[in-house]
Amino acid sequence: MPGSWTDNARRLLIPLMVPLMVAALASCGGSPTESPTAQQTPSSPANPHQGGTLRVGITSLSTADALDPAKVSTAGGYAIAGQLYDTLTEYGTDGKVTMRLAESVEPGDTADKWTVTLRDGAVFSDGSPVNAKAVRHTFQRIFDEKLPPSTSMPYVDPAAITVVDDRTLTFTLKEPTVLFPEALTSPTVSIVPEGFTPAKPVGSGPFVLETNKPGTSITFTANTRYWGGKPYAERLELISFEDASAQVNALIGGQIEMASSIDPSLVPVVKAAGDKYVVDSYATSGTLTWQMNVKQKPFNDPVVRQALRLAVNRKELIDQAMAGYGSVGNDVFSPFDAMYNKSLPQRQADPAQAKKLLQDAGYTLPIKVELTAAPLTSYADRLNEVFVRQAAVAGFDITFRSVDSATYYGDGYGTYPLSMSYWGFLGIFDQAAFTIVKDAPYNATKWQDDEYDTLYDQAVQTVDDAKRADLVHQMQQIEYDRGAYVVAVFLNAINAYSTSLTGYSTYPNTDGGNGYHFNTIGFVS
Amino acid sequence: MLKEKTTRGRARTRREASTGWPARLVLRRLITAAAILLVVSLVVFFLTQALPGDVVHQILGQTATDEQIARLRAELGLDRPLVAQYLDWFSGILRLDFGTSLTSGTPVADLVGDRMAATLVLVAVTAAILLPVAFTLGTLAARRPGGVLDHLVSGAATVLLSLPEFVVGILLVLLLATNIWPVLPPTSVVSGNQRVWDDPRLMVLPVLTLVLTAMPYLTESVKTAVRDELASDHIRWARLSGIGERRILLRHALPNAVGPSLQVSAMTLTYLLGGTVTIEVVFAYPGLGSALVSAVADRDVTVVQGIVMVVAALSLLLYLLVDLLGALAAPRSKGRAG
Amino acid sequence: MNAANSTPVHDDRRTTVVARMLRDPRSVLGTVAVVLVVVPAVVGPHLATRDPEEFAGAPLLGPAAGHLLGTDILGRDVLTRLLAGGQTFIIQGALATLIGVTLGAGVGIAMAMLSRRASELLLSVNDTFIVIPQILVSLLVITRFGATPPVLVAVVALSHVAHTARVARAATSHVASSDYVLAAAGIGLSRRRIAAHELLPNVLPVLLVELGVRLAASFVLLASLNFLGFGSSGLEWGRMIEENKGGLAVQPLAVMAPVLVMAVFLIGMNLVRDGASRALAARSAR
Amino acid sequence: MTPTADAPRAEIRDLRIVVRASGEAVVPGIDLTVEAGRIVGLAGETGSGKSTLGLSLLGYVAPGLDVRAGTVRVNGQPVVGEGVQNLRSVRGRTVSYVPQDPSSALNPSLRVGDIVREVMAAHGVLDRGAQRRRAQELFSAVGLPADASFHRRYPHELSGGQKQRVAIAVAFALDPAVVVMDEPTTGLDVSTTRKVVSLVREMSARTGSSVVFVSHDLRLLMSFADRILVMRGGEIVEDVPASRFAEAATHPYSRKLLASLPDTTTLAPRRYRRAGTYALELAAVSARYGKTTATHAVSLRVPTGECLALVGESGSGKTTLARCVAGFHSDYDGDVLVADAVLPRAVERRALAQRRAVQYVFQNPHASLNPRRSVGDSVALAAATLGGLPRRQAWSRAREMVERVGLRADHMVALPHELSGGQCQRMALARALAAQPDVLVCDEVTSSLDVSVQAGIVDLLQDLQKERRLSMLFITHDLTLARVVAENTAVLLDGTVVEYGDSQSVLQAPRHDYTRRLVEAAQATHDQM
Repeated sequence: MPGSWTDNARRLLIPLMVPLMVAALASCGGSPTESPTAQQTPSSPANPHQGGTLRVGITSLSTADALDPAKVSTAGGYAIAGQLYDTLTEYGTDGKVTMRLAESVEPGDTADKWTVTLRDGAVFSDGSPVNAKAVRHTFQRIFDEKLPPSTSMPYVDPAAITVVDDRTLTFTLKEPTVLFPEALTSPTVSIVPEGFTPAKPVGSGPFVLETNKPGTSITFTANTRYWGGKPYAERLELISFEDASAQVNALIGGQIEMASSIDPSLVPVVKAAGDKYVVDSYATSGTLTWQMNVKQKPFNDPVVRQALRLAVNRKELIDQAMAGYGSVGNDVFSPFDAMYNKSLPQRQADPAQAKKLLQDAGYTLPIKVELTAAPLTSYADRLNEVFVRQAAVAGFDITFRSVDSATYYGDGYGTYPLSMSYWGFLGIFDQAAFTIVKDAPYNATKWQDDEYDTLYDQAVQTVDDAKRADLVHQMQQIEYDRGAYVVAVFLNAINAYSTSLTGYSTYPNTDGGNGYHFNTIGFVS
Repeated sequence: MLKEKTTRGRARTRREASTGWPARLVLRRLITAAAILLVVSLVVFFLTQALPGDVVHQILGQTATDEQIARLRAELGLDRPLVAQYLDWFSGILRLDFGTSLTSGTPVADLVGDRMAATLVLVAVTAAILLPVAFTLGTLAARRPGGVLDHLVSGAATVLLSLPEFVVGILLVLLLATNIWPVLPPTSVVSGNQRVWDDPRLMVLPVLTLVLTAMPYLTESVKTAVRDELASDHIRWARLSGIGERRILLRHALPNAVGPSLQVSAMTLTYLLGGTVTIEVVFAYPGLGSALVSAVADRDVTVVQGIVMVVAALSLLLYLLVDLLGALAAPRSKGRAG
Repeated sequence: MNAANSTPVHDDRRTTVVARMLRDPRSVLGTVAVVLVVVPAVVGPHLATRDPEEFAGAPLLGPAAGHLLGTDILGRDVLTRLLAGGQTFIIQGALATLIGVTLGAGVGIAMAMLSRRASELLLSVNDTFIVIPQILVSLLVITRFGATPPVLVAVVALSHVAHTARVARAATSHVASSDYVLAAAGIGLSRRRIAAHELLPNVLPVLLVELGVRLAASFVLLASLNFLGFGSSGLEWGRMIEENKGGLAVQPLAVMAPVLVMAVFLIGMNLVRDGASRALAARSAR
Repeated sequence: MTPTADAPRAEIRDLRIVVRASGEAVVPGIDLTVEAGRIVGLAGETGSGKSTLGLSLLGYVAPGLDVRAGTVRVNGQPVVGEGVQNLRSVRGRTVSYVPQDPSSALNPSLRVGDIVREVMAAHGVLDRGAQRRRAQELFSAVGLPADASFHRRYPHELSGGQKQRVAIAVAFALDPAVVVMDEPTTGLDVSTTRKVVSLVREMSARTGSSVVFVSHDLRLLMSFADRILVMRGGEIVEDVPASRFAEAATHPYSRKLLASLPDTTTLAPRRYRRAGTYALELAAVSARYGKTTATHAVSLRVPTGECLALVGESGSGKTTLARCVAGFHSDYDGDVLVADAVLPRAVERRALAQRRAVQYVFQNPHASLNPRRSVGDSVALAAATLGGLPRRQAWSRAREMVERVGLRADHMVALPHELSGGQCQRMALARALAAQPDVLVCDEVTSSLDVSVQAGIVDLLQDLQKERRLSMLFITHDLTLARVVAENTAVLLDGTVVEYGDSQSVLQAPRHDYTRRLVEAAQATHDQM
């Protein structure tokens, strides 16, 4: 499946990164002790120079990309917002929350009172300062106009935001949420000045808008007033490619300097084209996960779910469908979270055992199931094909139905017995809040487990790291034992660059090439 | 049989009636075209409505809450009855207002304008190369049926006819842009406000691909038409009257062969107008076809409608033009045109 | 009464169209090409020693002992898949072409036979389909009903109807005004029988040419739909081309093998069709 | 060699033309000399080689044929054989050609003025203005309107006769030494034919050009040629002055041709009439083509067992009337009655019995038989559908009919193109008879046939009429023929019946001017004999 009308589905997942739940502030330090896959990021050898036009090919621009950050719901919109606007916090190069416009985000005595202190000297592109009033206005605008973040941050009370001084303001939340700083990483809560209108998109991001051709290309010029220092590139162009091959061809033909998120099978194509290009691949927490709907046959039976998980050969999925560019998953999310349960034994493919489980449970094989999926990435179909084939060995007869995203999210949504989703780039709690706990809004598995929910409720209130880690390990053990997701693979971010560029890095908890941080990339002199 | 009944008297009335023929023909055809466009808009509107999922699901995706869905529906006016939506859209069309894109909120005309221009330029440049080359090759091949050129044209036609456009495109990229002999840009991406025709190099590969894929059928058609014409009685008589071969070809045979060949040309160009999607994807060419496919995927009905109306209108115009040209080249066809 | 006594020339008629084609080297060459493609496509799946879905190595490997034509994007054996994927593709393409051309011919012949008013109305309806971008109709239908083989066949068939109808109408109008069609009405044949027995056989040569062009178009459209992500998920050549097109620079065989086989088949079919046209023409030539 | 006035304009020496594939001789070896200013008639039936010989004067042989030996010189210049230089400069200028069917030979996309100028331009003669003046001269010489608006017309806007005049103008445009005319009057009616041949005479006299006039119409040649050559099997079997042909022709084939000319002196219409009944009646039939009216309230009656001839020029509306009767043309006012019952207008609306009652025989026999169906099948089909016979009986009925029209049963497996024109016409007749019709409509059934074949068909029709008490509507442009076959004759002019009555009296005492002219034209031809 090529191209990006098929990627339409993918861009819709971005709002899932709108974080809302409790966060452990204390967990800011440390990186995952074990990377799921060997990193092969070449470090940037030379210092970037100022100047030049940086052309980036992405496969996700669409006419639905909003310029109003609060309305961003697409991958392209996310990429654009990252240039024009800035958030209070973000996921850094280690995958942890770091500060951006905020100098600090501190809880009070309880997790329902937060004090945000702004960085000194940040200004919007029109020269007005990024001050406490602007931040308050940003939130009030969202709630007054009932913009989408208002429903994803129900704990924020816009009336209870107090401007203390120019750089300080306090939030009194409706309920305690220690994940508040993480929620602020979402581009939908980018800070905008008073009097903001998307027709004149003024923000405090590294770039300012030059021209926008919706769905085709968007051009920016460097924001000379950017608080983080003027971006290296004078101009930035994001160019849309419907076809993954065309994107790589454009790189080889010198029409772009960077191809963001290329298809793994195209890596050899870039490599074959000579030494003027580098492929930068790093592991991320992103995944294409299969969702077993426990309200539907046959996955209402935990044995069947267990059997399907056993049927999957994760290594083979990565080797065959992703050309080796990925890391093995263990049916639990968020490998970059410090509390990720590394003691769980890696599940190995054992189709014979899976078959035996099913037969012992009295099933007549094969079990017929329909797998419904939109082509979420250029290689999602390939993963599904290999998956179907592996499952067949264990006694599943899976029919793979590929539909476009509008169909996928249409009337049938929620009724598919087996489906696929693009998830990740989140911490364990975020992921749980979105997709696992009781009443999680986006839980396509409909799976619900009281024990798990109790553990979650405890963990989210537990300040002590070690204690909370223990609770989280128990949560993941439950997911591992009887959950309804098949988290078999984690995706690599694969970006191809011209060797004329330098300054790129890893952003394991952020989608998009270089986490859409194009201001740090510049031309080698 | 009918032609034998042409008496002097009838010939005269027919001739007199025919003095006003271009205007009448054009008028009649325009009325038919308007009716066809109306049907096209109805068919496309309701077919698009029949698709599973809608634009609101597409915009909001799985994060949508019922309230958001309802609000966006109302905002976009999708909560009104279908007929009202259609009539609203249609009354806009009558004022040449194509409405606004449901996904982006920008006027369809703005969104589609640039892409239409890009497609028109692509088709026009392709036609400017395709038509003369196909007509020349076809005519030359027709002069010697069974000759080397005849076989070459047929052979090349069969091979090219069986290659999907995108395969030709990809092969050309490999050959001329990336791997073998990289002299041309592999894609047609443009920066900022640049138009794709500002840098003619960007158009070479897409045009070449289209010319190569559209050539076989057209050349074959021209060849057949000219060959049949060259075998006709009046050409034999012209030869027996000592008229030179070149003159026979250009003045006696071609004008008669042009009519049917133009029909095929119009068919080909119509196909290119709405059917260059795969080429646009291969070359990241910013044209109408890929916009159409995206709009269908997004269920952006107004954009789908806008593009289809433009393509259909252009196609109808093309057919009208071709019929007029054909009638001018071979006057007998005007007798049949009615 | 010398005219009545001379014996009609029979030699032409006694030899069948097939026999005539067998004497034509181009037809024979075409038949050989078609057989070379069709026989492996039919027999291939039964001869293959391995499952076409089985992995033979890493993705996009070049030719080697275990995989003579290399591996595809998932690391499956290209040769095995080539053998397995022909049948469906050829059947889909051929079926779609037959249905499309038959329908188009029916509509076209009907248009030529109906009264002027009805004919013009039908022509306008037909033109409506010509000016709606073909790809749009295909996408709408496939999105609505799913990319199952029957839907694909229907979509591809549908894409042929309008154009074939135009061609058939032109050819039929030519024939329909001839005396023998009037004569057939005069001896009491029904419209349907006139269409089937008087018009159709005489429009056939034109339809044969159309059939050849449309067959190629069917294959190309099937492959193109795959390219746009609207193809079937089953194993067939069109899908092989689409799946592996990204790796063309490193493993060209994965794409070019199905493309070439398809081309050989179409070239063969065209030669056969040309031969059939010539044989038919010779049969009714003066 | 400088041609003088007396030197032969064209000389053919020992010309041998063969079929390339088989080596079979089409023209085994012929000598022919055409003197200056003479009109040479070349007669013979289809396939006799007369066209091949005529065309050789232009250095042309049809594809598939080869010149194996001999020379052809026109004005001393070789066009076939040794020393042929540039044929193009000879063709159209030294020797020119008038084609058989002007409607397909005139380029439909050129204005007639341009068609005439083309040949001048091709030979670089005169400047544009002079060409235009010359074209005007030629047009008036051939009796076409000389006004500028006529020059701007397209061929489809002319009548058949006008088209032929244009072709003649082109042929004489450059005062050629020899003009070859290849059956130029086929398909033209008798008065037009008359005009054309006198024009040819006149043009020949005016320019001094010799004319080689190829025709199967012996009587026509006898009426205006200087010399008549009869060809058979590629050889010239007779070469005598036209004026003495009737007496001097000695070859048996020539005699046979002479004998098969309709004998216009024996005028004995046979009457089989049952008093008071009419097999066919036309009541005030006004046929239209869109807004044009082709016939004006024509009323005619065909008594049972009799024959009515409908005579007129092409375009007079006679074929249209015939088609109204058969239901092939349904856009008419008035009624067509068979056996006193009004027929529905369109043939599709007619009941099988009504279709059976009226059968139609077409002008062009090849075009009226499905080219992809064996002729026997076509005949049997009629027997099956209209006779309601099962397959086997239908075939035996068909065989019976085929044998009755003078063909053998083994002809039935042939496809139309494998039969000659006359054989096809017999098959078409057999098909009509297989339906056992009450009324037979014959539309110019003999006009596209060779003269000897014509006579056979006419005889057959007369026999059938006698034997089966057939009522017939016989459409023809040939008055002589009308007199032979029909009891009554109606003369049609521009869609109106101008004369209607007993054939004998119509011909002997024509009342209308037009009829008189027709009779005179026929008479003139006859007198030449």
